[in-house]
Amino acid sequence: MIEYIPFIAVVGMIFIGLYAVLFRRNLIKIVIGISVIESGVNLFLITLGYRDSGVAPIYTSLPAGTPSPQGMVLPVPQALTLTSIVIGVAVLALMLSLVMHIYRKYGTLDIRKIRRLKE
Amino acid sequence: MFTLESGSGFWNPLLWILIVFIAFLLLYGIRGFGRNTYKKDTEQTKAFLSGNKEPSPDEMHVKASNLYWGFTTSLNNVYTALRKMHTGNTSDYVLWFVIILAVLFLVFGVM
Amino acid sequence: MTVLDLLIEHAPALIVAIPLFGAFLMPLVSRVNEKLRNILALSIICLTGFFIWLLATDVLARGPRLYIFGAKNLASPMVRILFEVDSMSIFMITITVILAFIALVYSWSFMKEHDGLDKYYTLVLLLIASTLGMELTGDVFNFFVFLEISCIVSCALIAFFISEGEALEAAFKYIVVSSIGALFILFAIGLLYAQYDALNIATLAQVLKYTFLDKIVLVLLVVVLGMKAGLVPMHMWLPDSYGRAPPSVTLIIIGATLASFYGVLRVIFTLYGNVLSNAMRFALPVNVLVGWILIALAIISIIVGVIMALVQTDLMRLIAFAAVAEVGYMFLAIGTSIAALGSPYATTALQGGLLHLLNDALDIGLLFLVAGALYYATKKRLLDDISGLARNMKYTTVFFIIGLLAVAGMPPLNGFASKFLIYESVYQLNPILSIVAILCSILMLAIFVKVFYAAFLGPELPGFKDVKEAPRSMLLAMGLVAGLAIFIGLFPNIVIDTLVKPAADALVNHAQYISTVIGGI
Amino acid sequence: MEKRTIAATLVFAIAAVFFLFSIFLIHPFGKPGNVAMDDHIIANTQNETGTNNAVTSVVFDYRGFDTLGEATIIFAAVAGVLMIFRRVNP
Amino acid sequence: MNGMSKIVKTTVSILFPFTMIFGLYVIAHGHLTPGGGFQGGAIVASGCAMLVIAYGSEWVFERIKTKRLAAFESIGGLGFIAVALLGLVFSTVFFGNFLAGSNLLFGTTPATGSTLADMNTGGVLPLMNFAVGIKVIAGLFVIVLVMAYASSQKEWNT
Repeated sequence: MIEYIPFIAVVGMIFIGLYAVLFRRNLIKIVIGISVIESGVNLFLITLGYRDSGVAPIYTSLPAGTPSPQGMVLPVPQALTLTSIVIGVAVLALMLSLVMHIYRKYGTLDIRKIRRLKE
Repeated sequence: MFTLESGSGFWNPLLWILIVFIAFLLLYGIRGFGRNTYKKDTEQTKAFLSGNKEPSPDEMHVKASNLYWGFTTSLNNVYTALRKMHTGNTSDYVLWFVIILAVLFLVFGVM
Repeated sequence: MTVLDLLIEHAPALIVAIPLFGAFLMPLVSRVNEKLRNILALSIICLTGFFIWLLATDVLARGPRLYIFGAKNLASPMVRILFEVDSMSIFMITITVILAFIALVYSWSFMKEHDGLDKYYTLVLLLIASTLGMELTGDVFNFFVFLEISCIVSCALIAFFISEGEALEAAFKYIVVSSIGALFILFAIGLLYAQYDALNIATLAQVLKYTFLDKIVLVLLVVVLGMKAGLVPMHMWLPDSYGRAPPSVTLIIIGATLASFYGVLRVIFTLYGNVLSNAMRFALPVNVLVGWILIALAIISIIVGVIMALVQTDLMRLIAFAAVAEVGYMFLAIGTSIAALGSPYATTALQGGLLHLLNDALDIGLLFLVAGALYYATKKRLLDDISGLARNMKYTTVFFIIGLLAVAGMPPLNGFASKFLIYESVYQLNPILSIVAILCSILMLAIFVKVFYAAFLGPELPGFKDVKEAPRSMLLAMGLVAGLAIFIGLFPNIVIDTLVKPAADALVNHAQYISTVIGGI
Repeated sequence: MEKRTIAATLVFAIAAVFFLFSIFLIHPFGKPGNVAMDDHIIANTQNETGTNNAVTSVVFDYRGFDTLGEATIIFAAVAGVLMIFRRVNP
Repeated sequence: MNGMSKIVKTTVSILFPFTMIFGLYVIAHGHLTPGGGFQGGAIVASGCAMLVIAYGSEWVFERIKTKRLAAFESIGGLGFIAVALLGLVFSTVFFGNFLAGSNLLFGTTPATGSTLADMNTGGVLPLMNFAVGIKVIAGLFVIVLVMAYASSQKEWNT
């Protein structure tokens, strides 16, 4: 159980974010919810790549006595997380600017009132 | 070469065009029988609605949403349900996604 | 090694790199001259089309091609990103580039009056590049990256008419729904990576064992990609965004949506190809389960799409609901071919579905172009407000009739050829499904006859006395699509033999997809 | 409670249960099972790419195309934000 | 927004060059130490965001043309894709690392195992880091600036 706690945190974060998207009514809170989901997924990727007592996979001034591949954490999930973080930034920027504009046009941030497009 | 086989039937556009062309010729021939009674610029060609003069175009305009009135009224229950489904609320869009996700999780988890 | 060989060898990378390069160049060029910018965009698409043609001739003749980024040869653990181009990818990128070309020709006069066009052309090129990337890539994470690009870019393009609040609303809905979807895809990729330490589709397909995690991954991928393709009841973003995006962009967004549909095909047929044909649960083969789930969703899509389209008052929204129904037809066909995997009519169903994919893009695209022309001429969106336009817009009327007949599946247009294959094969699986599909197709005809009556026939309203015919470039774009529709309708066999049949074979033959990578080490 | 809240809570709970159940089937934290690809990268980053930093070598060399996509995403976001905040002529 | 108090402005003025230097250091040493183009670019861009907060978005918006920033971003992107295309020319594959092991610029192959930092390694990676760095600095800065300016204006458009 104890070694699954990071994964449980991942699922917790994903579903906290999903809760915000499903049950909150403020657009900003929905955006925050999506951001939290994204952090959860990033945490998931990073968690997958950890090796017990591993160091960063960088050879510059490596601590002496580190076994070469076994003592280092996996590099691929870190690269994927980096990509995913940048994607998150882009999505966040676009969503927030849309929210700003929607507030100008509709005069409200309540998701139940922003539904001129229906049926 | 132009025949589309489906395993149980076939479809040939060229054959179809040929048949339509023959039908058109036949119809054109039949149409020719009625031509001699038609006279231009007489009362015959004027449009009347129930014996009255034709109203102006604005009043004649049947709006698109009034078409198929009978169909939509008879399916009123279906439309009410579907309108209720399309709320336009973003949270509901995500909720439908999660519903399908949960249902398929259940189906695949049990199977 | 001739120059041609060299070009063909690097074509997969260049097909994505050239539009990207053009997109990066666009802000610089549009500071110089506006006409130059339009010409640059068009010529970039033409160049991409040329490379696609080169690649297509080679792949269709000689089988799948690999392109490894950053190395000449494959190495044992698949660390590098691969592009794997088989006939299915060729089929998809051909459709995408045709749609892109038509959209750019159409935008030449349609977008003329608007400002912010340098951003518009940049985003359009990015959307094309990302769609092409999704269709060519052989790496799951790369697929996710391109999916996210297409999501962000589509969102920005949907919001192009920023002075309308509805466009912003549609864009916001689109980005919320698709970014959540994309995050779930990333989670699924994480699960795959955790189990097999690979991101390559072929490697994963070889080692996939259908454990519980793999089931979760399958559900996540199919549901998210199905949502992005517009399956009911996850379709609600689609009418919003199609209805509010500029019609020229809608054409390319249809391409991106079809790329998601291609993702569903790739996941089911290739990634889970081994599992599909071998695994059994409780005496029920997996393919029957997956196939019937898709069929159920597809039938709901067809019915809901058609019924909702009937009562729409906004023309573009109406066409968008028709597009939902058309997506339903495609899913019906592939669901049938999955459920009946191995039987002779499964192949027919798959071919019908793929041909319908092409036809759907053309027909719905044509209708959107016509709707855009009406909007351009009258500045009205609602059907109630327009009437009697056939008097002044003769060519547009003709193109609308072609689109109407094609989308309703009337012979001899292209919609009939694919729907014919779908009806015939679905009938052998279950006659009721086929009858429902035919009835909904008839209803579709009724809907568009109503639109035809409301918009083109009827009395001439006083406001539309001096409505002008659409400009020449828009007519040219519509004419191109209409010509393609008639051509495919008259000679379906040519398209089926050259493009659709190899694509269907490549999809079913997942062993070849895997061995192209694994055997190359 | 509204009907929507009940339905949402129900499906939310089902999805959460399946996610929670699935993560316990992954390898435990800190003990990745299958590491052939990553060990290959760590072992070869210095002689193949000439880089001490394995993460950078993955980001820019082994999976450089992803990074191109990532750069494209920032570019797209900038174009999108500038387009959304453009001035519209009345 | 008219900017914050004098204390904040002075502090930011002092801190800003250091943030810049640190960010550029992270970009330049991306192939040797943790970091790289994205991280360093984000650091520099957050320094610029600090400037926007302290001095007010209008003050910065008047002095820096967003069009020019966007052009810089384009140039960064073009540089990145150009390096990748140079790989196509010199090592016959897209994204080929044609400089690694060539003993030219950044071409030294480091010794295997733990080594000291040597700037002259990494092949095309430092070049890509620089291109991405320029791109991220310009991109994030322009996003922050435009959004801050738009939210400070009463009437932005229409």
